[in-house]
Amino acid sequence: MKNKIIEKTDIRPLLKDGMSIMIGGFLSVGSAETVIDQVVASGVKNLTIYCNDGGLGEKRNKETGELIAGPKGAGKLIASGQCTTLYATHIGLNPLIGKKMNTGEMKVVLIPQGSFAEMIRAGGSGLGGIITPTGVGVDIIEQAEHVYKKIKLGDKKKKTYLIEKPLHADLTIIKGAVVDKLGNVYFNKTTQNFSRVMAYASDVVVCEAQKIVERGEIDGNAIHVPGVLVDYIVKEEK
Amino acid sequence: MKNKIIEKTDIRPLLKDGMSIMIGGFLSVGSAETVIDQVVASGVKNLTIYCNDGGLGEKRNKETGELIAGPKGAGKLIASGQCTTLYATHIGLNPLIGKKMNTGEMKVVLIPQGSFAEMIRAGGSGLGGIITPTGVGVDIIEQAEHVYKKIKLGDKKKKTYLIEKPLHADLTIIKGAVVDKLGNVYFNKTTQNFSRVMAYASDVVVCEAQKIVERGEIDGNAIHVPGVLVDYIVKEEK
Amino acid sequence: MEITKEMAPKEIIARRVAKFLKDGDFVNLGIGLPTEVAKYIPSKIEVLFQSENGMVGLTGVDPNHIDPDLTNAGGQPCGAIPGASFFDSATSFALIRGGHVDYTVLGALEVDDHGNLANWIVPGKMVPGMGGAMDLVVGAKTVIVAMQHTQKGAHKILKECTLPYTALHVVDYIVTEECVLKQTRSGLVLMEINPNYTVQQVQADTGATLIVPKNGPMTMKL
Amino acid sequence: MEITKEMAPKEIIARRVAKFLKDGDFVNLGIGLPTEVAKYIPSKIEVLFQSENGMVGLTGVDPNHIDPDLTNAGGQPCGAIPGASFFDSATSFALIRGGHVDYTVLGALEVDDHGNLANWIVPGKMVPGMGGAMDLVVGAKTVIVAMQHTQKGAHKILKECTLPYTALHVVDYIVTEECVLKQTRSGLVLMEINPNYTVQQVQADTGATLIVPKNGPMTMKL
Repeated sequence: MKNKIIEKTDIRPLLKDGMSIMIGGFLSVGSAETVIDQVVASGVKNLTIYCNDGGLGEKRNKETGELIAGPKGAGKLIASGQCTTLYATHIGLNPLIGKKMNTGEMKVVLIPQGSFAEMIRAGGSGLGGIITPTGVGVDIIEQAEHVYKKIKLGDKKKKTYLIEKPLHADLTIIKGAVVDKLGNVYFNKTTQNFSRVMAYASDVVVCEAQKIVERGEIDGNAIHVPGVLVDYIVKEEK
Repeated sequence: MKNKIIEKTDIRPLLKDGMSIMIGGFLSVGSAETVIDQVVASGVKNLTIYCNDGGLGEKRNKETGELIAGPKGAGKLIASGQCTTLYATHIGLNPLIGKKMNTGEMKVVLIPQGSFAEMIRAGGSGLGGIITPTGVGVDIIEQAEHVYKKIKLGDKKKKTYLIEKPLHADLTIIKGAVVDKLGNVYFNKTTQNFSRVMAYASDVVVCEAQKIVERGEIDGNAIHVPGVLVDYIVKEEK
Repeated sequence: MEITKEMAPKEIIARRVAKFLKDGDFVNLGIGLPTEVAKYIPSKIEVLFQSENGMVGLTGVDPNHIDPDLTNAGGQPCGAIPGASFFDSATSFALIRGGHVDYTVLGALEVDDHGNLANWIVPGKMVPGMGGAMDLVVGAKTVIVAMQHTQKGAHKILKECTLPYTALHVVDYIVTEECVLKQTRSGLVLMEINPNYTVQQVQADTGATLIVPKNGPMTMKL
Repeated sequence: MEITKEMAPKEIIARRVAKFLKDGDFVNLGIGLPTEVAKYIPSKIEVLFQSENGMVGLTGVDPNHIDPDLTNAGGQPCGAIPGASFFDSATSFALIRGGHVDYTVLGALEVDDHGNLANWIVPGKMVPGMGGAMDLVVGAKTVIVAMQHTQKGAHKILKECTLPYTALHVVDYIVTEECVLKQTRSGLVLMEINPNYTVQQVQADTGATLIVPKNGPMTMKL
């Protein structure tokens, strides 16, 4: 089978202005920093990003203003101005997003976290949408663009649900703790988060690997993402 | 925390006439034979069973009529006459089911396998149903009792889907290869099948264990069913 | 344990919420005050904590063993009990939305006597997003709002929420430093009262009319 | 490879279907004839087989190492390649319905020139159930029907299916011992023909009017 392992710069041809990218990680825990750095370096513009939280913003010393840490995860694409639309569940830990919303530089769509995970799963599973009780009675959600309609379902006591859209992107960028040469991915602890469902929900999947191993070295019962979903593997750089 | 490990006969008080039971396994691969034997021995009647296939029927030598192997998995409850309603995707390998359908002893509802898995997942995940393209244009499916309605969804090219019901039962019976004392379950190879989603979709979950280990002995990243879902553990008897 | 006059409101609240929890319960604690509840679980019982970013078996971080791959829903390093399990966000919310979580404990900006909750949009401030809160309150078996009774004297427990809702008809209990309220079909029942307050004081601090049991509320103990 | 007159119809079909597959393709083979396809994959390419009961990396069973926990979708013992992965039924059908499977190859009772498929109800016989077939044909990128051209002389490729449908507008190719048909908007195109048959013979064995390319069909090779 063709070799899936590529150099980090080899992802450049996959990137285009205006494309949509799903980025795994939860407050940047589990984000593919090496690959995201390449997206920044590529300079592609007008990106739509799907990410739980828009990553972390830069940290500065409150008194001296000195930079302690740069932005992380999807936060790098916020800081660079490349992300112009963000689908997320929480942006409170990256204040730059709120600022850019206010200036009109960015559009942000907030979705309840469970609905967001399920909508991505639906997009990757060929389902037409999700039917959730979450958000019923919440005007902002009921009127959101990601909601198809409100519906009553059930036999006896009809309950009200929202039908929400499946989500799908051009590219998914995730990071695994161990990745074998077939592309099978094993995540460590809470780094799994959105990466697992995102691997199903885009045309192309790039997986950054903390460690690359031979086929068969990961327990087949403990593979979180089957290799058939992963198109390219990039070794993490520390 | 209270001890979840019980004797096989201790499951008897959980059983009631007319109850619904989800049974893991795929053509009995991964079925909890020790626990199912107890359901047979209990003599509870009029059971509604959710199982991919209704298990296997008994095998007899075609010439001599001699019994080679008894029924397996849910097939035991078909043979005993305790199962009067079966939700399944395929019953071709247990001919007794067809016979009992013809005589009116059993009601059988056939559901596409992917829809069945997803409906069980929805029932266990608090979703109001599933939205699937599977079965559209198939009269028998469109008119089935498990379909709420046909719906068009989508932005540009509206696609037709079926909205199908979530499934939920009184009891789920599954079997794990390794189960720790907290109830965490690890399945081996193709024994995972429906057991994983069924663990979410009932009021009470009994897990048969091929091997019982201390907490922490299963890799936390490789736990297929979190122990919070498992109420009782029964050691498999060979 | 009796409530003393010196006890900080947050400690009263966290200790009282902890009393709800039984051995084997599966619980999600929101960020902030609710997190404090974990401190007060009696050692003879075991409660399993969920973290919506993908784990069962959350515990406090050991500062000598910080693992960058092991964080709570606030992105902060945490610990894991032996037998902790890890999973993806869809599975995490299958547990939450599917009714498998016994208690979710979270703060509120406003609650009303229909069980409605508003806790995600602070007026005039940037909207940080609802995170997992909307799913948590819709899905958990029992929803406990743990918060100080008033916001600098302003009512937070109201006849009708004025802020945008997080969810409708979801709150089961409200635990404050003044009392424990139980949501019923008829309205909020004053189940327990901090003995350092009178019923009149609690009612004055509340924007909804409380239902006082015939024999009066029980004394709130910790 | 040329088709010989001695070659069994099933071998012709299985070999021709195998020619569709490219290195790295992800494929689900139905029970029966489609399973035979795996035998004819050239050794220089690697195709990954899915089994809908929950695995990627299905291979033939090693009779000396039968594992009761490792079975195919027919419940029969099978093998697993190094790097095989196992998962639950919901995940399996997320792969299938989500369009991640490149080819699904399955048999049919009837197919028509609208791409409609009927393969689950045999008239007068007990209905065994659709299993995963309905999801497989709706979800796979390319659906290949692999079957003998006629059923004891009776047409199976029709203008309209007479049996209950498995799914509508899903079939992409039909591979028989006589020819390869491609479903287009205008109808079934006779892409390739077994040189031992004439176009007239194939048309006579077909219940739908075939579209014959201007320069005639190509010669079917294996």
